[in-house]
Amino acid sequence: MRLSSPLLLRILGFAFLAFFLIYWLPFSHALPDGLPMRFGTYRTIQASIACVWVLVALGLNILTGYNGQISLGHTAFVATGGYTAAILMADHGWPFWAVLIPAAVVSGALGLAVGIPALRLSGPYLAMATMALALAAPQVLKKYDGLTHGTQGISVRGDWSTAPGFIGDMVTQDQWSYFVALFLAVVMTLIAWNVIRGRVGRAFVAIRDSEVAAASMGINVPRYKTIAFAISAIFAGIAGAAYVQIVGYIAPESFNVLRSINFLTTIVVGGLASILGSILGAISFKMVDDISDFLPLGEGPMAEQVPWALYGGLLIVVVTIMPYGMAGAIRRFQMWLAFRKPSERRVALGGPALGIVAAIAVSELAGGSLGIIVGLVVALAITYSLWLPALVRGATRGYGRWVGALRGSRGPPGFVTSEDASDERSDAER
Amino acid sequence: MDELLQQVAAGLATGSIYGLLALALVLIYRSTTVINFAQGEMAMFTTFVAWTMLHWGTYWLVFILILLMAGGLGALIERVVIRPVEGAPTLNVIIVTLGLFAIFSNVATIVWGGQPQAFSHYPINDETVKLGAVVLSVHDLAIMLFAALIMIGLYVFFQYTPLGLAMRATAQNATASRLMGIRVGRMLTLGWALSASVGAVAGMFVAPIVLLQPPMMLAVLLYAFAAAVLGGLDSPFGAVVGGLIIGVTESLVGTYTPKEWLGPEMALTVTVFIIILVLVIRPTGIFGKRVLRRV
Amino acid sequence: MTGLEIRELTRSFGGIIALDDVSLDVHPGEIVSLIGPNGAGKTTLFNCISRIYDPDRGSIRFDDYDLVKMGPDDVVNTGIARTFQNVELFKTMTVIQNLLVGQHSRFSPPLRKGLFWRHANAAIHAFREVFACAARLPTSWREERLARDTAEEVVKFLGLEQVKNIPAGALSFGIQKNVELARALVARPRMILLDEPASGLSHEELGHLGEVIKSVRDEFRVTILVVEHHMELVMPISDRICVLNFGRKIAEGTPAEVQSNPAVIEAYLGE
Amino acid sequence: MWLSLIGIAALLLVLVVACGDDEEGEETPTGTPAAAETPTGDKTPTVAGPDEGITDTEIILGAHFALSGTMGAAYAPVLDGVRSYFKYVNAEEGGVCGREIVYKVEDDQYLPSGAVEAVAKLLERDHIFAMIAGLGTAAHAAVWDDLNEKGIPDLWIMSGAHMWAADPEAHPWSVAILPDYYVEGTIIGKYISENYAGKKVGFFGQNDEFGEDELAGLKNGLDPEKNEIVSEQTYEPTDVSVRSQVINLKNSGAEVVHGACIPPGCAQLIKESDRLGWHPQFFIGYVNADAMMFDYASPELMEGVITLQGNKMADWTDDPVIAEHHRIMDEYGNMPAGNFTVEGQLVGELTVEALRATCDNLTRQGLMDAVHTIFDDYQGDIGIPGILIDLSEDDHYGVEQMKLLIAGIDENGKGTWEYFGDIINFREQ
Repeated sequence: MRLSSPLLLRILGFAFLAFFLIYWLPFSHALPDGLPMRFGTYRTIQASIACVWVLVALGLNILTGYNGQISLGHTAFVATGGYTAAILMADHGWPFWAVLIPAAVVSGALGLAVGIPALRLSGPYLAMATMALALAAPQVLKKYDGLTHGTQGISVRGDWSTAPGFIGDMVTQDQWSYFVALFLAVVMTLIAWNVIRGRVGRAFVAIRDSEVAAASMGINVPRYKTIAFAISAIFAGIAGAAYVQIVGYIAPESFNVLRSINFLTTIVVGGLASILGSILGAISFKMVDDISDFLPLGEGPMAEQVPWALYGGLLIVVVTIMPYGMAGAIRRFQMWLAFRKPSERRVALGGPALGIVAAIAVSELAGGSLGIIVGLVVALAITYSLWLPALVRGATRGYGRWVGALRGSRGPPGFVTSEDASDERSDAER
Repeated sequence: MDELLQQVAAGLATGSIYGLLALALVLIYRSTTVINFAQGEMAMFTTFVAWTMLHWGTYWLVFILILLMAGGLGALIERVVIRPVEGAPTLNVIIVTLGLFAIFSNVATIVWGGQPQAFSHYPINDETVKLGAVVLSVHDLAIMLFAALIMIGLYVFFQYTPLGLAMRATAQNATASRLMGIRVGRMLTLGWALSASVGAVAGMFVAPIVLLQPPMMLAVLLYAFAAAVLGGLDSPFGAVVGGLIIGVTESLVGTYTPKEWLGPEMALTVTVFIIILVLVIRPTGIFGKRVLRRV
Repeated sequence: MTGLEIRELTRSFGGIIALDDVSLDVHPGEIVSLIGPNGAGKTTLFNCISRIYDPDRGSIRFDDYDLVKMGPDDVVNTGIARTFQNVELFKTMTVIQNLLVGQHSRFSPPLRKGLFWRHANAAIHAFREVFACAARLPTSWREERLARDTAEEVVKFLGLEQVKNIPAGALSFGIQKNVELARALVARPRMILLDEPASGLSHEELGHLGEVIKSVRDEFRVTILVVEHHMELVMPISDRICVLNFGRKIAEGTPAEVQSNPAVIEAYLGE
Repeated sequence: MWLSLIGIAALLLVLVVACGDDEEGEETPTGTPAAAETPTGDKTPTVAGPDEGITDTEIILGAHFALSGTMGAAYAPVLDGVRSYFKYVNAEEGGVCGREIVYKVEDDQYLPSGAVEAVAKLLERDHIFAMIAGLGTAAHAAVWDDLNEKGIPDLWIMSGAHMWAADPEAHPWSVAILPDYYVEGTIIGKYISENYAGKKVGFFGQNDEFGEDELAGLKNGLDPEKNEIVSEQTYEPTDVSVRSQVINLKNSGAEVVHGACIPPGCAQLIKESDRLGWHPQFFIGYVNADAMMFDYASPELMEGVITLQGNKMADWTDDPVIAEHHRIMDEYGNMPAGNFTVEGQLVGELTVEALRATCDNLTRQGLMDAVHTIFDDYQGDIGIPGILIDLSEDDHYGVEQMKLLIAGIDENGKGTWEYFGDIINFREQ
């Protein structure tokens, strides 16, 4: 296999990300032998669930981002996978590793079954048809309780989910679940990567861009659209199984329509048609829960609503100033960076890199999150002066659009892709 | 037979509620080709405002006022948050409406609390009208009347008034409309304003039934979305008919399917699968226009 | 190797007859032009050949294949590639990626006869394909490498090196047309349908395009059927010209014959 | 390229750090390892010495609760009742055992996964001593096994599902407070068979475990000789209208209807049946025993509707306990007093009682021992006289006695709930 250098660097980048997730997120000290764990159970569980959402987001992005088919029904696929796993584990005593394949297969089969009628639909019509699945799933699960245990839900605790042998002595259950979820997330990211970069993924994108042209290239449009649905559902099914491993309980109420809609939000905020975007979107969505932790909310009766109202506002701002999500913003930053002087570039990137190293060092030596914060403040101080123009430009571009809109003076709404491409070209010309 | 008629009437009564909010969705879809997921929450919000105002004024005065205020709110939203993403991919606009959803539902909870409130001061009382075995309340008839009036009004507006034609033109091809001298921005603002007003009517009628509470419009919104899609998103007539079909189907499925494996628990499921079936046969809804693409 | 054989092809759209009993032969190695005023049915004929439209009546055969019985995605497998009038590039993909998609059919399974085998084969192949892709099996990256090499070759041939890593949507119309030609070529077809390749080109570029088309025919050994109404382009390159008007074939012959045909003159100059 | 990935990582780091004000172990004065960090392989809860969550000045309690999201706000009054009572105890009674009660509540959005996260956070960050009033059937079902394995007292579960107290041996740390829906169904079934023998019974229930448990209970309580269930109708809490179901109930000829519904659904049931000119005897679940019902459906329609309760009504302002409750809510609470806040205060009182009895042995085991011993036919202030709470090692049902309530109209035309009949003991059912 010939590794082109960008690909190699990307793999390195992902390895770094994975390392970061394994090492940094749940533990500060790699050895779990009784050393104090800075990011303890709560953070571990949160990170595990983030991994589940990453899986769903990857699958949904393959379908919606790359293939252009909207789905508001992904909780139905997650629930299918989760229930398949839970039933096999709780009622038939299968071990976790053995249920992954059935969970993926059953969910994928449902995806195929949905993909076929979906062929004729597009846009809001497809959105409605898939949302119907998410609406129907809880009812179906409650009604046919012989198999699904109905409203009781299925509690899956016991040997099936614990870490094998000596590993079990080293890590707690939650940490083990985290490693399992992380492993699945990493493997599935690689698979998604391969699918997208390969012939199948190109066919998906071709269909999204022009069905007619895709067909005349020899791409069987209906077949690939159905395959996209099935692949997407397989990702969601595996996510469901991982969910069961982490939470240990699944019920019809575990997933609702709003969560389905949230998945879509996740990938748009992260970046459509971007694997990195799926990951960033899912993780940042999980982090929204934490807004309340650092807001001085008090104990008012409705204090918990405040962060969610803010979240709504944040969503609007993010989508407005980053039309291609976080991944798009990063691409744009890269673009900006590419036309800096090398000295500037070194500082702009070296600063944060140094800062991270400093942060790690300080926190390892001194302990506590204070060290990380100090290190980051230093890092930001170094780089802020250089990032500032870009930040201001990014902000004013959004603001300019906003002001223009208020004045009603904006020109005809162009196709954003080309507009953006021209933006980037003008960047290139400078 | 009586039972069937009763169930159909019940379905029609519920369905016209869906149809009412579906009309609001269609209005926005027609001017911007976006599904406004905040539609229900906007209606809930204006209904809460109306409820507060009802302590000071008479119902019908408040009703008119709230329609105007809702229109203003819709216009403001279009200008401030929708305009900056105009021209962005459709999904982005949908996400913006989801952001609005979160803002409205949470702000309403913060301001008015989460407890259900009785929507008092409601002048349309619970008197009933008997037509054979079928019993309908004045409230049901009022909803149906409003749904029909708004539907006809919108039809006439879009079909025969210059403003309505301009709005349709805008939705179909903004650039060309602009070249023809249509103030596209104003059309979009107007679309949102109108739609918020229609939504406000729906909110005013839903609140007495399900009690006034922040989540009250969520289910209505989902049903209305289904209704609009079933009818064909660009057709006001389709929206109402779609709503009625869904309402009646749910009633009948809940009553006449075998209880062992379907029954009322599965009414929603069966209904949505019927919708999917209809969509597979007619991919742009019953009354939707088929769009052909030329190469 | 009989080339393209169109017999009595008829297609109407709600009362308007777009193609009326059109018969046409294109022999291997020829450059045939299809001309006629706007709305004459040229693009409809193309769309019938590439199976975007179903003809109401008539037959289209290419070599041993009966195209009418095929789906739009099978056409390229028989050896016919095409370009589009208004450019149907994959806008978000770079030029190279467009050319990789263009080679999709190269690694598809060969066409099987018989309904059952076609579908069974397709299902098995789809599964294998996804698996090979997901697991990045050697077969998949070997194909990938072959495809990349071919794409680079064609890029060089058509002089697209400068733009090869730019998203197609960001290119000028003229270059997009060129990329479309490249995308048709990478499929290694035996026949190419060019739909108005000259639109959006300047006068000098027209001459160059004629050279390109000829050299494409010679280098890639393909048969070419062109829809065009720029006579400056059509006349020098065509072996034969077929003239359509209101869906009917009104003339066929060498450029000289057609130029002097009274019916053609009337169609173009009359009114 | 990879440099920018480091940039991303930095971004992530900022996120993580900004979000996590993780406290180090040294902030807990006692050096005992957090229970949360006990490997689960070690199944036997080892609890000794002053426990996690008890400091020299504070007793830290926690709850997972639906605070946000569509379902959240409706249950806020219960929480506010608990919280206000704890504040009142801290301010006016000097806390418990010389310590202040700190009540930490984490949002779970009514989701099982949310509850798992919330509980992990409570145990690890807030170092709670015990879980008080965790809300929601599905949400709590996801965490109670874990709480029991770790040996965290899981008191006063805010859900009436049948499973909580059904097997106290398997879940020795979990104690329910709300009366069991199954038992409620049984009582109503028995009452119907005794007082409405021969009449046809209809059932109207929410399509979830609430409706299911109530229906099973109703079937259990009805004497098949005397009454027959002629129609079982279910509705979704999100249903816009339940008229279709009401028509079916009416057409089935039911003369007595039991509604396992929450207030909006029950109000619709009663209003719709009135529109159809159909007035059967209604029974509704105890969650509806609140004066708000007379706003939702008019007092005239409500008249004669029967439900159950065991607490003093929030509008009994003449009663000193309720008057005091109103004062507490005014001074310390954020919401107006109602039956839900009264229920919250009941939970608060029971907690404080149990803690007081544990002062000399402030451990989790000690708390459970106290819960098992002091609530021996315990008469609380909040409960009406004769409503006794009885808990022991093998009885984890909280409120097990209730009295029937019937809706009436007072001289001012306002609706009131009136207790009638004898106290019914759930234990005997």
